[in-house]
Amino acid sequence: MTIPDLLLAAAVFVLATVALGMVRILRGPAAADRMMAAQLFGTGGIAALLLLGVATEANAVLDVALVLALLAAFASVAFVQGASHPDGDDSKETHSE
Amino acid sequence: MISTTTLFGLSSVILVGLGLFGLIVNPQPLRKILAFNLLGSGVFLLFGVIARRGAGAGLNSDPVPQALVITGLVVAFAATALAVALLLRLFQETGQAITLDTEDPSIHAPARSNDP
Amino acid sequence: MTLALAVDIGLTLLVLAVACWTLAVRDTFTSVIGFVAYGLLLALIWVRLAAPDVALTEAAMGSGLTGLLLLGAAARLQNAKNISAPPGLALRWVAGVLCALVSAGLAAMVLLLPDPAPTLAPAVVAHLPATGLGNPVTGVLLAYRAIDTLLEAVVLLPALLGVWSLAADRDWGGAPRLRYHRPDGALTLLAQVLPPFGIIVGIYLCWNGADQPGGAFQGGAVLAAMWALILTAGLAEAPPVSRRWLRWLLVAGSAVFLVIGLAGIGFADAFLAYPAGYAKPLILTIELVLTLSIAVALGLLIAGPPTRTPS
Amino acid sequence: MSIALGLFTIFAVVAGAFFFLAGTVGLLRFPDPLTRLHALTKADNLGLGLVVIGLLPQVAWPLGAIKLIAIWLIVLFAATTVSQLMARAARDGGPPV
Repeated sequence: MTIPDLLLAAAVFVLATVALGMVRILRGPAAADRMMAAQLFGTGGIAALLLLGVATEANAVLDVALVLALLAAFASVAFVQGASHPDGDDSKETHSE
Repeated sequence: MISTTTLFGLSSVILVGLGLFGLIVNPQPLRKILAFNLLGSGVFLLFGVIARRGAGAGLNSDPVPQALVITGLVVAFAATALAVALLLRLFQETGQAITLDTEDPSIHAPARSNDP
Repeated sequence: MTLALAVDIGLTLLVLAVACWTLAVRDTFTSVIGFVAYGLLLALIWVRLAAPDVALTEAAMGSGLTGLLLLGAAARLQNAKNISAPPGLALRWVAGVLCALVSAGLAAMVLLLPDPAPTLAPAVVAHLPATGLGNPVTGVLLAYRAIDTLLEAVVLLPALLGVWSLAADRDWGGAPRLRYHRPDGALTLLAQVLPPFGIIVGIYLCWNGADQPGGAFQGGAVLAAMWALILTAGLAEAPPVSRRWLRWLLVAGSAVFLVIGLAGIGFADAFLAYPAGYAKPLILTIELVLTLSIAVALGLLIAGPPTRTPS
Repeated sequence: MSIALGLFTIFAVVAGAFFFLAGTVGLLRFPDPLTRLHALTKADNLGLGLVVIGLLPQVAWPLGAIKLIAIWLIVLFAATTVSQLMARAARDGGPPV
């Protein structure tokens, strides 16, 4: 088995694993559990992307992973904030006057 | 043996169907916007498949459909932003996330407006 | 080869499962998470389709910025009452059958695509040296189909005007607000550490776009996300929409593009044509200004209509 | 030399994939949010970290390596921030989303 093959296999494995973790988003029960599964999916997706890209010698994949990492960081924090303070809401403020 | 392009081509048309179904059936406006984006991504993917099939002259993929998809993604984002802003404004006015075809009399009542 | 096919089949199954789940799940917030995960998978598929430029755009715009926009909307709509009921079972069936028919029609088209596939790749490759660019997709975007790209940059402005026009009369001239209620230490830290990385990546993508995958739209989207992060954390305030410099910044990209395009009528015999030998510097100038304008426009699209803080 | 680097890649990537599996299993099987968070951080930090380290010899030097490490650092930093928020949400026992 050559190294690219092994990297591809590892990409499939990681993807399948984190996909399994998506069950936790469905089941919950708490908001924190859903967030954790989403976070794991993001990290696993980035790992799979890197493995896939290096295996097929698609060099631009590093840039894609970099952008994903930046935006996933923001998205997961925005998500946690939005979920843990449901009142992260400006429109209510203007309403209550 | 099925080829990569056929595989992704078929999944793109399934995505179009799924997005269309969600757009029609789901009553919540935000979910409709989401479904619309799903539909759009299916169309973009189909473009990607066509680009991949047009590989040649040393390129792995035809750049013209790729450029069209990049254009499309930006326009889709702009449209989504406008739709979300409309929806939030509607909520601000009525306190309800309504659908367009609702025959509820309360939403036609003069809403508490922010305008002076 | 079969292993690569296994990757593709796995990706296909996963993306379809996540799409179904995004549509079917009850809670809107969870559905938006599904959408962000879906975007990540799509970026993987674009890499598999040998389209890294599109993968970058998908990661930055399709999944990233759209995800942020929808997350914000879902958080604000959490206590919205939904007064309309889902359609009845019969209507669902009709819709399902119709959508299946649409899919089947398209699937037939996919299976009957002409072979060998028509392609413009040789034409692009043949003319790419004239532009001095190394990335064929940037070549198409800024040279061969520049009119598309010009209109695409312009279309962000009416969208932004549309969003702004949704402000109540008394809010006009105020600044958009993206801040969450309670400022949070962790969020503040993230907004202090992440943007320097992000700004470097954004500039790198724009600069790199001439020869490698990347470009104005990808770079601009990353910069916009970083700006939105700073605004969300409350480390800076968005400028009031009536500021003159802000409006100049918004139109600068399209204006420079248009001026260079019009100059092309005189110097190169066609609208949006570049004089021989000057193509690359002109394209880089356009890309640079365009990146800034796009970043500002996308950031303001996320921030939403202007408001005035009740004082 | 290249054989040694290849073996190093294989070892690190397999170990990374294992940590993703461990993280997912923990996320699915552990009884309460805080232990699940513990499992998640293993996948985030060690799983992606080992994959990144394993891929280092396979990418262009130095730009590719810098990008890889930057990706890991960004994900690590985001994971740290998000874990903090999630642990707080789990402790406060916030309402299920």
